[in-house]
Amino acid sequence: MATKNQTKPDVSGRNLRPFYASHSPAQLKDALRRMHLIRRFEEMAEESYVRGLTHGTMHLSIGQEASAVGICLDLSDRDYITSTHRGHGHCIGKGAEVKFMFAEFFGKEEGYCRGRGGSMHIADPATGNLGANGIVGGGLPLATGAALAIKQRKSKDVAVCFFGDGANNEGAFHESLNIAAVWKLPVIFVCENNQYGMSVSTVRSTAVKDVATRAIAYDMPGVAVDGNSVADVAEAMAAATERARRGEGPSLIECKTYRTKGHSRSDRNRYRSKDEIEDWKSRDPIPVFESELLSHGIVTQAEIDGLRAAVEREIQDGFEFARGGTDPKPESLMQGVTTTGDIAEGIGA
Amino acid sequence: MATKNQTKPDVSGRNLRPFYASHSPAQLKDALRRMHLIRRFEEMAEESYVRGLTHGTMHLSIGQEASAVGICLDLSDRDYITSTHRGHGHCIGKGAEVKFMFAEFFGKEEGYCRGRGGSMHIADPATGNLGANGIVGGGLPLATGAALAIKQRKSKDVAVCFFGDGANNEGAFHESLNIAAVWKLPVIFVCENNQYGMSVSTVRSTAVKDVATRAIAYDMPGVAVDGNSVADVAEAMAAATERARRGEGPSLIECKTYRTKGHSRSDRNRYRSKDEIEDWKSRDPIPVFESELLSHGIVTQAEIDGLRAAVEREIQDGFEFARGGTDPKPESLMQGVTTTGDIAEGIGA
Amino acid sequence: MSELRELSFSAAIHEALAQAMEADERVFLMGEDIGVYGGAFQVTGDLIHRFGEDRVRDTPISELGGAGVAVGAAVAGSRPVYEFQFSDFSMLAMEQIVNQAAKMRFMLGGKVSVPVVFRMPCGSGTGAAAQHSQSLEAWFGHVPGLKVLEPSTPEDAKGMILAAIDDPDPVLVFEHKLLYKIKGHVPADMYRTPIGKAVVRRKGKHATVVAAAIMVHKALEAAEVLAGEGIDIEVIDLRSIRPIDTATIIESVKKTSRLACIYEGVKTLGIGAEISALIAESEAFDYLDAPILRLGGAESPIPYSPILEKAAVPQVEGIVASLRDLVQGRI
Amino acid sequence: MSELRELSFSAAIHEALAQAMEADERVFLMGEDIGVYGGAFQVTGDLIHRFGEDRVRDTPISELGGAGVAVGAAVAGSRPVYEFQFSDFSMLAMEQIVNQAAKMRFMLGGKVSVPVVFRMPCGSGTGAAAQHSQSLEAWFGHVPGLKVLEPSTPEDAKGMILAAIDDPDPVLVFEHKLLYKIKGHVPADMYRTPIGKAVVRRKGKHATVVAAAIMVHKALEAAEVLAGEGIDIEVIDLRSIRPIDTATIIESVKKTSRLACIYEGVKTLGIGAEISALIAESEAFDYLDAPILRLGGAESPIPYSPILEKAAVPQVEGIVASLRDLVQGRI
Ligand SMILES: Cc1ncc(C[n+]2csc(CCOP(=O)(O)OP(=O)(O)O)c2C)c(N)n1
Ligand SMILES: Cc1ncc(C[n+]2csc(CCOP(=O)(O)OP(=O)(O)O)c2C)c(N)n1
Ligand SMILES: [Mg+2]
Ligand SMILES: [Mg+2]
Repeated sequence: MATKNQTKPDVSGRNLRPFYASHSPAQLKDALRRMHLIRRFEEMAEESYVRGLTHGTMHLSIGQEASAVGICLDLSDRDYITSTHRGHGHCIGKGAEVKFMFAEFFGKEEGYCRGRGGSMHIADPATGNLGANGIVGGGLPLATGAALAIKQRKSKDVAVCFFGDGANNEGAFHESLNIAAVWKLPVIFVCENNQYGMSVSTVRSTAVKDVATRAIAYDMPGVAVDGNSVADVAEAMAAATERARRGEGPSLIECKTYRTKGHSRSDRNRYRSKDEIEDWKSRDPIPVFESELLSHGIVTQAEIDGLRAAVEREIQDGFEFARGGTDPKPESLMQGVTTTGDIAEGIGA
Repeated sequence: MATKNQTKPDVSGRNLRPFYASHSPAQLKDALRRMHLIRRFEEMAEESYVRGLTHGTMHLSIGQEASAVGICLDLSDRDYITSTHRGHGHCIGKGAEVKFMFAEFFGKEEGYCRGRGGSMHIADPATGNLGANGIVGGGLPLATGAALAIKQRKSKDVAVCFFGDGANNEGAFHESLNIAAVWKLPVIFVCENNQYGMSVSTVRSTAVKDVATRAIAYDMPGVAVDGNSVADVAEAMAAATERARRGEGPSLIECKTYRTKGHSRSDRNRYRSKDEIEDWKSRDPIPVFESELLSHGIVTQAEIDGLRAAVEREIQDGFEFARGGTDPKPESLMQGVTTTGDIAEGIGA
Repeated sequence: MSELRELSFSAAIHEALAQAMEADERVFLMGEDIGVYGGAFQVTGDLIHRFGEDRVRDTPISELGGAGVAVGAAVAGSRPVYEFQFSDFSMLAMEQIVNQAAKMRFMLGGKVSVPVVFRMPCGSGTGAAAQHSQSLEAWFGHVPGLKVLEPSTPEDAKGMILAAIDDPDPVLVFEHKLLYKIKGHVPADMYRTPIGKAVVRRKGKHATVVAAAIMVHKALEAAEVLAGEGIDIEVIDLRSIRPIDTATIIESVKKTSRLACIYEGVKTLGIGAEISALIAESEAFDYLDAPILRLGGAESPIPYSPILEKAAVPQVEGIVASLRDLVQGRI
Repeated sequence: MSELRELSFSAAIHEALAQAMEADERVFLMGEDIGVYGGAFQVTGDLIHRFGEDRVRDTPISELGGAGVAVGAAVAGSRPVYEFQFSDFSMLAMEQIVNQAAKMRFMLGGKVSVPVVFRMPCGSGTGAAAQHSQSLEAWFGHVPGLKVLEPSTPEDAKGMILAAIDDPDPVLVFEHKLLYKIKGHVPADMYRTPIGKAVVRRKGKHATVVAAAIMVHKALEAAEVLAGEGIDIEVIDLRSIRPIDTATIIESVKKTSRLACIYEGVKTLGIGAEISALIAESEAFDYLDAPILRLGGAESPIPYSPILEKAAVPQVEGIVASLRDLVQGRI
């Protein structure tokens, strides 16, 4: 797997792996900060459900933060991502502000989608995030199309498509990867394999052990990495991004990970064992990352504590901001249905 | 590739390959007869267009007879096939009578579909032929479902799905092969790779060289064979059928072949060269098969001539039968829309 | 005894599926998470434990393939009941439902039948937003070869599922998600609700309301309110979207001379358009004393915000006001 | 000079595509066999030679992916025109057209627009049978967020394609296959036909006919025949299925007091149902002197047999007879 091969010794003189060698302490701390921000955002989101502040459903990615952050870390606002129903991590990873995400949860005008989308559709075009998606696999053709637009305007940006193991059995997966490969589009397909599509394990749904194996069917590179290791994910992503920016086409990255929470609010966890959940919890990506950073002397415990405190403030402030948001007026229902309607109402595209 | 390993010497003492060793001279002659019948049927069908006897469009499989016959040869009427828009060969290979096929072409009540379906929908449920299909890839889930029904009734039959190289880029291909593999269904996916999906070559449409490679994505056996050799096709089919009847699940067979005629009536052949067409014509499956049969002393030239004469009579009689068929009455339009309607009209299911 | 039986709408469907599977071993279920999970709306529930994995099949997330496999199995002699987790996802399977299942019998000259059932959880009100809240019955009502049902009561839910499974043609049953929890009388035996028959849920003389699924309940609520004002509304539960029971509606309109169609699907080209057109071209036209009122879903996707979501579909207050205007000649 | 220009319907679309691509390099074409093959109906023709493979993209046979790639490219700043080889195949892409393209702007709070165009060759009459002959415009007319056009003349075909490409929202243009060869006047400049405006093709006083695409021509033929009998029919070309120009229809019906809707799509829940309902709920209701007539496609798939195929859609003789009955009060 090709990667930036800068290496430099850490405090104890050991050579650092490419991920640590190629990122500044500031970048690495920010990566950790984002992981905490995702974690706390989702814990708070869950709490607001319990407190009846939001309706509908929601899908938490607790335990999957490493793939969201590892993939998005080196992307710019001009690179696109398409996300999934389990998209809070991708959204924050790509640079969204939690206050506007909370506002969306609470169905407020201040929300990223003016309260029209909710958890399953949070998007932030300003940071290149084309949105979560309520349709499993729905983002696959969209990301491929965004990559085509990138290629057409001859820029060096990339499009990233997050999707789940369950989505890899949708026809959209096959058609999108084939088109991307035949047209050599700058798109990176990131499968977050958390072992289950809702209640169905990959063993029962998918004819191959590794989704990455399916890259062979499109003659594109496919790698399976430890999705709970930011370093593993980021290094695989670096290789895929370089390939895409060189104009050599798409790649498939499979991040093996796990959601420690249920699929959604209504999940009774009948399809998996406590032991399995505990086992994965013991490989929680956040402590794993922290201990690596500490052992390399890139960050101190004091810095971690400070960073967590800052995250906590951001969460609380964001939550309060959202609680105080504005409810949409029923008369505004038709806004955004078409541009014609909007222009008629004088709000424009 | 596993096959029946009976071998026996031919006239010149050479050991015969499994296909010849495992089939009686009568069976082999019938295979040749069917290939001639397909060829002549399509030549006659084309002629009837020129003479304005049929309307709509039609897709000829001239040059592809070996795969149709090689696949269907050892199937019983209880084994299912789903066919394609280019399905005349499959239909005859599975045992249909040309007179009812001509009648369907001419839109007559005597036709297999009472003139409702035409060339693109000819079916013959009585021989297990669930029908041609106007939708590329449309038969993939259907054959998979038929295989599920077979498994549910615990019989040893198989379902065969014919599809083209173009269809292998449809989402239905991916979803069907995955489901068939996960559920170990007795279905054999037969890709007739004639190098083009209409005007688009596999090089421009398909990210891999061999469609058979895609079997890896479903952990099923995949083989690419010379689709112009009945023996190659039939031996691959024997292995796949045995596997399916043993309950071990699906297989993918890719028959490399070529249509020497245009895609359909409107084709101007702008996308391929005369040389390419001539080159493939020089490997016409019918002469190839005949010379093998002759060299093995399985059939004499006189027998071939006799068999061709019989085919000619069958074609002429079938054509005349169809010309004299009955036109549907406009009042009968609603028949077959639903069983309720039919029962109301007293024709029943 | 069975007179006293009360079941929820979802329990009624569950009972229908269980009885059909008991009675005919060709009947089986397919869908996403219908096994140990019990279905997204807990309709299949424990059936996997009663009938096993072969007859309660969790499919991969592959709607086109899954629905198509059901169609193929039906043609080949099985009796599949395919559950779309949300009917919105049927868009991925339109090809197999409409190009294949609906047309196969006709295209093949009547030589095959396609006894497949599609269960279609539909409707808004759960905060699931634009891609999980649609009411698409009008699309399928436009397709010859399909039968389309929409129960409003637990009794009909059971009877329609059993009728659909018996039927040799492809049948879609739209189940409004907000109805799953309502309770009602459900006979214990294996009865069928006839396909293509509407039913008058409330007799009245001043206006006829035609509604389906949850809108039947809203219409009945509105009728109660109006009864207090001396306005007497007849409420027809359409029950079958294809075929439509025109006769029952014509008869009612001839009596009341006023017609309102109330439906949750998008107003334009929704089921109310067809009901209105059927009456406007019928002998009942001459009996009409007022324009034909349509209250349908807004011309927008379903929004997430509960305030906007409510505004996007007909609500009781609005229905009451509109019916009052209709009867008092203000429309 | 340009007054005298005559082009075929397909040449008019070809010209619109070429002019749009000349004017804006973001505009490009996608579809199956639209390159060297020139398109199944030879509409894109030589464009690949003029604009190259990057802007005239032959896609693999992957409608869901292809249409979805077009949607994604549109959101990201390109201007795709996706050709479905037959609109029947759009069933494979309903998810991307309806769940994604149509709803994205709304779901995202108006923060994006989706300027994608889908070209939809439709209709029967070519002997292509049930899976290649459908008229599905009513489905898309039921979907908020989409715009749906249906030209009947070469002039409108060009103007609608140009208007669709300019429009920031997803637009579907239904092109009836039997119209591709008809000829008519087509201005040379880059004009746009306004979206959402119907047009009166023939003035008359005894009855209003609303039709679209090929049915406009059949209606005009029928009107000619009836003119000989002193029956004077007004023919409105609907042109836009979503949004619908209700005002133009209401105005005409107020004048003629009689309405007939003629369409090729399946009658039940087809576009005529909506036209009828729009009038029956409007102020024009009080002006109606007769039931609203609907002549739509048969409640069957399109058969292969030419005899049956003819019987499955409205033909001139039948239209003449029905309109005569309508005007002479026999309906
Ligand atoms: C097309 C479609 N089918 C089914 C669903 C219902 N559904 C929502 S999430 C989900 C599981 C998806 O599994 P996976 O892709 O692995 O993502 P994960 O939930 O594990 O993150 C299902 C079945 C849907 N939203 N869209
Ligand atoms: C879903 C769908 N897309 C497109 C078409 C139009 N079409 C008919 S045949 C064909 C080419 C199919 O290629 P292939 O699968 O290789 O079969 P072949 O024609 O080569 O036998 C196309 C594009 C169709 N009938 N159905
Ligand atoms: Mg998963
Ligand atoms: Mg081919």
